Amino acid sequence: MVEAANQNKGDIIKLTIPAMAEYVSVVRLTSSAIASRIGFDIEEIEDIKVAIAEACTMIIKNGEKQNIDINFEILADILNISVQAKYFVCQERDNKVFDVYDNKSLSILIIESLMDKVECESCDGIVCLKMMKKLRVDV
Amino acid sequence: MVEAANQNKGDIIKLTIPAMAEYVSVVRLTSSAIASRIGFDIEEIEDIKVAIAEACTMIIKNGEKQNIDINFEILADILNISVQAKYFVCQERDNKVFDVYDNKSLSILIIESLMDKVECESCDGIVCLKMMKKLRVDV
Amino acid sequence: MGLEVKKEFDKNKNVWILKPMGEIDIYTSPSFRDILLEMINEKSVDVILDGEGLIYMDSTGLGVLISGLKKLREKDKNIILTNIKPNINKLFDITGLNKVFIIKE
Amino acid sequence: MGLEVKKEFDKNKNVWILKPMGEIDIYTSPSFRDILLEMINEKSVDVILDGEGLIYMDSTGLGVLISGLKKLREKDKNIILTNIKPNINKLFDITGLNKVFIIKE
Ligand SMILES: Nc1ncnc2c1ncn2[C@@H]1O[C@H](COP(=O)(O)OP(=O)(O)O)[C@@H](O)[C@H]1O
Ligand SMILES: Nc1ncnc2c1ncn2[C@@H]1O[C@H](COP(=O)(O)OP(=O)(O)O)[C@@H](O)[C@H]1O
Repeated sequence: MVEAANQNKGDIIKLTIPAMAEYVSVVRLTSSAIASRIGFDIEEIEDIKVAIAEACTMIIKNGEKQNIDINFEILADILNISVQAKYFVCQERDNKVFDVYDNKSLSILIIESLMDKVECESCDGIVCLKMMKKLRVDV
Repeated sequence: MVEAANQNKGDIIKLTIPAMAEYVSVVRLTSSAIASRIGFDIEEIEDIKVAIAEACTMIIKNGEKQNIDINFEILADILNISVQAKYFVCQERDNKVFDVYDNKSLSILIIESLMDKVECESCDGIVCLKMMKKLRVDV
Repeated sequence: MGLEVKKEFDKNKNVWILKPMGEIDIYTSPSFRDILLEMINEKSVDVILDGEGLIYMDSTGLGVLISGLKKLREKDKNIILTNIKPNINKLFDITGLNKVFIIKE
Repeated sequence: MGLEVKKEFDKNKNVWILKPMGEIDIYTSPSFRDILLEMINEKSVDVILDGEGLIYMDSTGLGVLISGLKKLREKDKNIILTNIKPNINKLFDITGLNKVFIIKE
């Protein structure tokens, strides 16, 4: 079986899409393809796909007049992803959901549950959501 | 059925990968996803995927120390793709294959057969292969 | 991909049966919302969502189900989910929505 | 994805049977080339490539088959392709390689 071995530490793949609902499916497929190439298992591939799509969804909800830049950094046993856009209102995680009908943080809740590390940064007016997923190496 | 209607003329999607053999599968999946979203049929999606992958293959054969930039421009009924890299030796189509064992233009032959228009341009030392595929609109 | 939604009213059981086929995401959820709310407006009875053909759902899909549930609860009705695929089930677990909806095997 | 190659020598018919499962592209074709050339070096007999499980092939895969064929032709042997999927068949048509290889239904 010819499969991925991540000798190539630090490879970077970039994807830019218009912030439009119809292109989130493209992001999902690209994310799956990358995660699969790196050697994540099926459930982890799904986690990565879902998390990145939720980040795009948060951005697109703020309007469709900009681009979304997604960076995938492939390290030996880590995939770092950053999703950024100018008009990006990142949800804050709300742990106390008293009223199930009145919580506005579904996306960030999902992202934080699925990824190993999540940070929201802002610089020069560009908001950037950084996520990290570790590759569990089987012995 | 919720499906694509390309009201959004001029949308651009960009993908950058390291010129490495292992990432061509990522290009194939991204290309399929875009072509499918735009409304191409299964055979056309395959054509687009194969042609873009062959362009990347030509570049990667010249060495793995650069990036490949792929641009997808989505027009009303046209998909324009450009694939570019610094060290890109674009094959020339050789119509007279006397010796079947001695033709070096398989990739460009395939690309030209599958796409509606193909041009190879060079500017500032960057070689760029431009391809176009028309969306056949059913009435 | 995309989304196709089949709906059907079961007279004997007095329930709606809703079968979304494909993906419910930010692109397709507006039409899913329209269909769900229209059903509920037509007849406020329990809604059984059969997830057999549903391969993907995101937060916007969850949002649509929540707004449907909110309307139904006013009439003491529910949304019951069956045949939900593991990847989608995971979302309900993560968000705690597994305690809000009735999820059957 | 990736590529897994099954090979088997059929004693009765005195042929190699080669079953590539998955994708032959610029990433996987070096290992496909190694396997094919090793087979041919071991025994120069006809090679039957069963394309049942081969879902994708690119120009580098064609190149490997051509170099295999070149070696086999020196001993008057051939590569015979069967069960080739339509998308891959198209490549043989486009390149004129359908006249170079023996392609069976
Ligand atoms: N953890 C939760 N439990 C129950 N309901 C939730 C939860 N999180 C969000 N909701 C509900 O889901 C709906 C959609 O949420 P969300 O997609 O986060 O925000 P928005 O309404 O801004 O799109 C909201 O109406 C909210 O009431
Ligand atoms: N149209 C063709 N018909 C038969 N053989 C071909 C054809 N095109 C290329 N070949 C053969 O396929 C092999 C690989 O070709 P190609 O991938 O284009 O070049 P390279 O050898 O530089 O990778 C070469 O050995 C060549 O002889």
